[in-house]
Amino acid sequence: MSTNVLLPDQTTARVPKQNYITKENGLMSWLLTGDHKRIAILYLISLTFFFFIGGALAALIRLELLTPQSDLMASDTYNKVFTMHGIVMIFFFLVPSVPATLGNFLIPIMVGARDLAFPKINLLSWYLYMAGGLLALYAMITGGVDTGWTFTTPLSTHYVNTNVVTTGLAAFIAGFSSIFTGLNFIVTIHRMRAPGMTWFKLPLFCWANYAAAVLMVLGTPVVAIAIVLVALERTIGIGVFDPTKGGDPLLFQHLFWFYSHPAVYIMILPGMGVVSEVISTFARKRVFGYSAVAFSSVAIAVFGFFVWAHHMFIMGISNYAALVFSLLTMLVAVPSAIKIFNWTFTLYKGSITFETPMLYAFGFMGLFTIGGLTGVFLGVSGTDIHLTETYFIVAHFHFVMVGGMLMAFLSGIHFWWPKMTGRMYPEKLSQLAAVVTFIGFNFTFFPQFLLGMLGMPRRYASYPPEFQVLNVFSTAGASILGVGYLLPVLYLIWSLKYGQVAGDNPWQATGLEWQIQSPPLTENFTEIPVVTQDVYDYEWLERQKEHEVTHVG
Amino acid sequence: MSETHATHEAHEEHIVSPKVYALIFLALLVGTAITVGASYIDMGPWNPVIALAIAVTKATLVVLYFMHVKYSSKLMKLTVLSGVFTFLILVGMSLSDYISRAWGQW
Amino acid sequence: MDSHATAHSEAHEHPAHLRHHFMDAAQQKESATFGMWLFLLTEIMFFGGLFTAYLVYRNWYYPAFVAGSHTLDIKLGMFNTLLLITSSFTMAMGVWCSETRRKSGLVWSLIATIILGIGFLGIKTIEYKEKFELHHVPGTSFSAASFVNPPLDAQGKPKDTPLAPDMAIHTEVYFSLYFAMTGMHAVHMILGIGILFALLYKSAKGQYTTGHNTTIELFGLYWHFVDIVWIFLFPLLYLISRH
Amino acid sequence: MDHISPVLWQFLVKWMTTFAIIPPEASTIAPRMDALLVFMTLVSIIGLTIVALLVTTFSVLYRKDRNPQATQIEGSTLLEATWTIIPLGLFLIMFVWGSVLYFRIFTPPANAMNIYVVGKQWMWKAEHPGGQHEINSLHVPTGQPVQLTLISQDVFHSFSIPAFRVKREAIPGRYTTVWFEATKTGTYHLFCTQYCGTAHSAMIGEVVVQTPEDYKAWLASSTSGISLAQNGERLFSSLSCGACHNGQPDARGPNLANVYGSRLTLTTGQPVLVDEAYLRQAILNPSAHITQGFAPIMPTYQGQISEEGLISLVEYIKGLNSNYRIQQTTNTSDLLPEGPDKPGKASAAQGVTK
Repeated sequence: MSTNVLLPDQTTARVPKQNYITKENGLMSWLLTGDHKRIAILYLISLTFFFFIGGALAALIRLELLTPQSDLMASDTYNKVFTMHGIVMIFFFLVPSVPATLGNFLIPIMVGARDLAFPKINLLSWYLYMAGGLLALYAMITGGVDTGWTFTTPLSTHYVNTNVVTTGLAAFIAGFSSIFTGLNFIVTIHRMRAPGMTWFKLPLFCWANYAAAVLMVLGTPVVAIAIVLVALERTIGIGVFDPTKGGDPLLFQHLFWFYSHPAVYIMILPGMGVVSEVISTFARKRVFGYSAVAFSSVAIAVFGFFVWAHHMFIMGISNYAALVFSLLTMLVAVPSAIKIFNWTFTLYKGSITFETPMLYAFGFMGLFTIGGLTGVFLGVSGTDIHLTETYFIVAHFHFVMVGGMLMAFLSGIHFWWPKMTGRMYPEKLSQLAAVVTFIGFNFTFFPQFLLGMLGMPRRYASYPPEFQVLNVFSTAGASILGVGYLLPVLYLIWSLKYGQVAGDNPWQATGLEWQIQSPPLTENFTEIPVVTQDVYDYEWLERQKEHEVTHVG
Repeated sequence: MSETHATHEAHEEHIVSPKVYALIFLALLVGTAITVGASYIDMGPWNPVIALAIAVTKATLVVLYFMHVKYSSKLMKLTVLSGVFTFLILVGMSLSDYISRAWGQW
Repeated sequence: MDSHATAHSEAHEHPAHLRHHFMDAAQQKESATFGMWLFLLTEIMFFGGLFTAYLVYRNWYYPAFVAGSHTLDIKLGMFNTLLLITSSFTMAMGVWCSETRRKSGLVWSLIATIILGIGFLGIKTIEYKEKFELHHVPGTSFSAASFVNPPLDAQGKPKDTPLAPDMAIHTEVYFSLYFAMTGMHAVHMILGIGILFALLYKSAKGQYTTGHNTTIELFGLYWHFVDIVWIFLFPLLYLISRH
Repeated sequence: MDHISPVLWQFLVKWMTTFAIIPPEASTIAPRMDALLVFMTLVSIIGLTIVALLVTTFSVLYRKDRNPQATQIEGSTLLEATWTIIPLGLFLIMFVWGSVLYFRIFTPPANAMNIYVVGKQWMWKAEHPGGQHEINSLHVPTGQPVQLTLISQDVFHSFSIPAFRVKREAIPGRYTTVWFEATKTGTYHLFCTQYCGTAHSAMIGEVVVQTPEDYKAWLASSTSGISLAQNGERLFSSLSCGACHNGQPDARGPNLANVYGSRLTLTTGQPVLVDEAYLRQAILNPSAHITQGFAPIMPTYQGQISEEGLISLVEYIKGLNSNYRIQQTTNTSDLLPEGPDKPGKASAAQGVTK
């Protein structure tokens, strides 16, 4: 099969001596850096660390569910394990995943700037992230927390005896980290674009991250105050959510989901941005309906704020409110459908190659479509009654978050790996990993849809024996999935030293980031570019190449 | 080129004179006095409405003059408005549940 | 809508305060102000959660909110409002002084702002102390007794309409919100005063009056925002049904 | 779906239950829920197939080997409008269908028999009107609409019966309701689906659906000797409710006979419908629920009555249809337990309250 990759002659090619990695040496030069690319690397390393902690917890969950009895762990331990799995994966992996690594690395370069608007705040956000993450781990080691990641009152305020306040504080701190990241992105995209870089010349990755950043900035503080009130209720006993004092526990749910529903868009939107870039590059074609895809990101962000109460359909909100929130939920499903079809038609009359990032992107499209469509099952208030709080919902959000977001993340990591490190990953091995991940994923989570249909409740340490067959399938799949996730870590580290030299533009992509050396210089551009070409302008790229050839020739 | 020119104008340091500040300060003082005064008059359901209307007016004055939004770019104005908008979504959509709970047996 | 990026950097010398990744000082300043505003949006939403809770419970437990509100000293509240508005004014004057490069004016404005801010917190402390003495602080020591049997005034008449016990216990919700809202506001004030001291120190050394006054302006935005929060808190907490 | 071809539908359901794709259908709601689920699944599969087919076809047709040069296309407003409007239309159909179902599940019919369910960490306690209590199990008859009135004593719980396709959260401090009409006898799962702490996964039980005759027999065999209303009557007396609510013209409290199901006006001028939730609130927070024309003198009973006691009182007041009964209660401080209420009588009493 032919490929799109164009590498320099390996006998003579070298990774440029001058780049952001070699600029300075020593640990302090990393820990005190203001360089968005170095901060992205810091994030990448720490995110991977937290991902594998969350993954280990997931493995424990799946092992426990291998048998109907709670025999591997007591239900108490199991509760702590799934709570920490949720908290680590959501607050310390999914929310920051693409924005904090790829976004940090690429957004300034994509808009043609030397750095994000506020480098120090960017660094601060990493420190906050680490502080939050380590605090959460500390809470886990010193007794854990068993409220579920949703901190539902009055369970979290009065009925558990675990480290709720510490974990809440960890989530609070991590929240500020994500606020600062979002704030930085918005200002950078508004204010730091290179001459000629108009809004409609921005790569879709920027649009998607911009939309996610808006959600981060406007949503996160609401969950912050909700957590503060929970902490105050636990420590000094104020009575805002306490039903015995006249408070309404549902109010906590309102405040919590006001952030936590948009949070799923914070998690998925940047992934959609990655997929737009990857599909365009490997189809060698402009994204079909660029502005529709761009605006659908914004639409998801805006509508995302109107739908939170669909998490509470059976929790005692008024039926009329359920009606309204259900209708609005249907509306937010449409932009996602638009994106899927636009990506599909980007392939039409393209010139498609199937490198690893593209395989992951295909995986994303398939799994996200399933995840999105099953989301409609839960957004329709009637079917929600049967399916909510069961394994159906677990399967649904894992299809979106793991099948969607993690696929997109891996796609993006592979796609920009040559840019970040100057070296290629091993292609065949990584294609294998992509396929293994896809198969393992479906094995793990598809049975959970059936379990949910049958009514198996989530967060159960033990379950009726008739559900065992499907649970065994799921656990077996999880072990395949584990291999799929471990492989990239190994070969990506290997490639740091032994990978082929990538050159500036191995994929022959059009983004500004591909027109500079890899790895980039600390200041990104020797001279701020003046953007004349259109976005995803492959003809312009061809002309550039011809121009270079005639120049050299 | 006109675009460039427009942005340059936005960057022109607009220094608000102390006179304007003093005027706004006075208005805020008067506003406070009216709020307190109005709270002693029985206007039924209009009391909180009046109090909030005055508070909104005072806040708007602070935002426009003390915080220079009146002299800032369109982007800043939109930013402030989007913040207020999201705030209203939070309050309004939450209250929609609480208000409609009282309608029926649900 | 926004064409800033086309503003090209011409050949001009870079002042010391211009960070390398900005094209010119104007871009840097615009970015900083915009960033500060975005931060203030997060603050709006942060307090937004509290305001939502307030509105819900005010509708549910109106008599308890009235009674709770009546225990607050309207004079102290109003005086505090005046202090805060004045401090906003002095802060605005500070910004003006730094724009027009008046060093001593800036220093004195900051000092005035600090004094007014501390004055506000002092009065708040007096109010909090009274709440402690009356057992109106939510938690284990809370007692709604004074709402069921209001203290008598000089004529031997109850100072306020007595509440039924079941409604009286809901005053705890009012005071929970009172302490959460004013407490969060006070935390913002304390942080602000801390920063003010740092700014005072630096401006006494001559910074911010050399043409680069972004820091002062940004802090001004923050301080005015804290003022705005109080502008809403005052009528909502102190002035419920005072007639 | 089940309206179009009952035979086909039965075949489909049989197939799906045999292969354990759906739980057994044991209530009148279940086929309606499944019809919508099948419709949505079909739409989803078709949508997914379209996307998958297109991606595969394009990948084959336009792979680089076959098509070395891409043709640049801006987009197509017409196409984009198509895949905006068609999904939107489908989603709206699902929304309307789903909402109808939602309102049906959460709107109990007037003739439903009421069973109270109290959730606490970590068990379900069901209280039948006749005074039968059960823990972690629920006996219901077929062919009779059953309304569950749920409340929690501590944290959120969720009462889920997959075979009936109904689920409702039990909330601390407030009644919620759900209803079903069982159609098939058998034993089905009962789950708590809202995470509620350590032994969440042990908060399961069974729903036993019996024929009306078997159910009657079960009621008779598991009676505690005193019905909910009788227990409520005892409480009414021991709490001296009758001192004010005595039904006399000069009574200090409003007359409670036939109050259930009526519309009252409060002193605030607000009209209210007297239902279980209102009665419960009026006992716990009387001052906010003063009927027009009465003084706010009723003390609160918060902390003095358990949720079970409240249920009994509510059930007693619901059944009150004459002042004579109250006066009897007031006069006799020490009540002789009567024979167990027959279920038929209990449900008849509910009908009378209108």
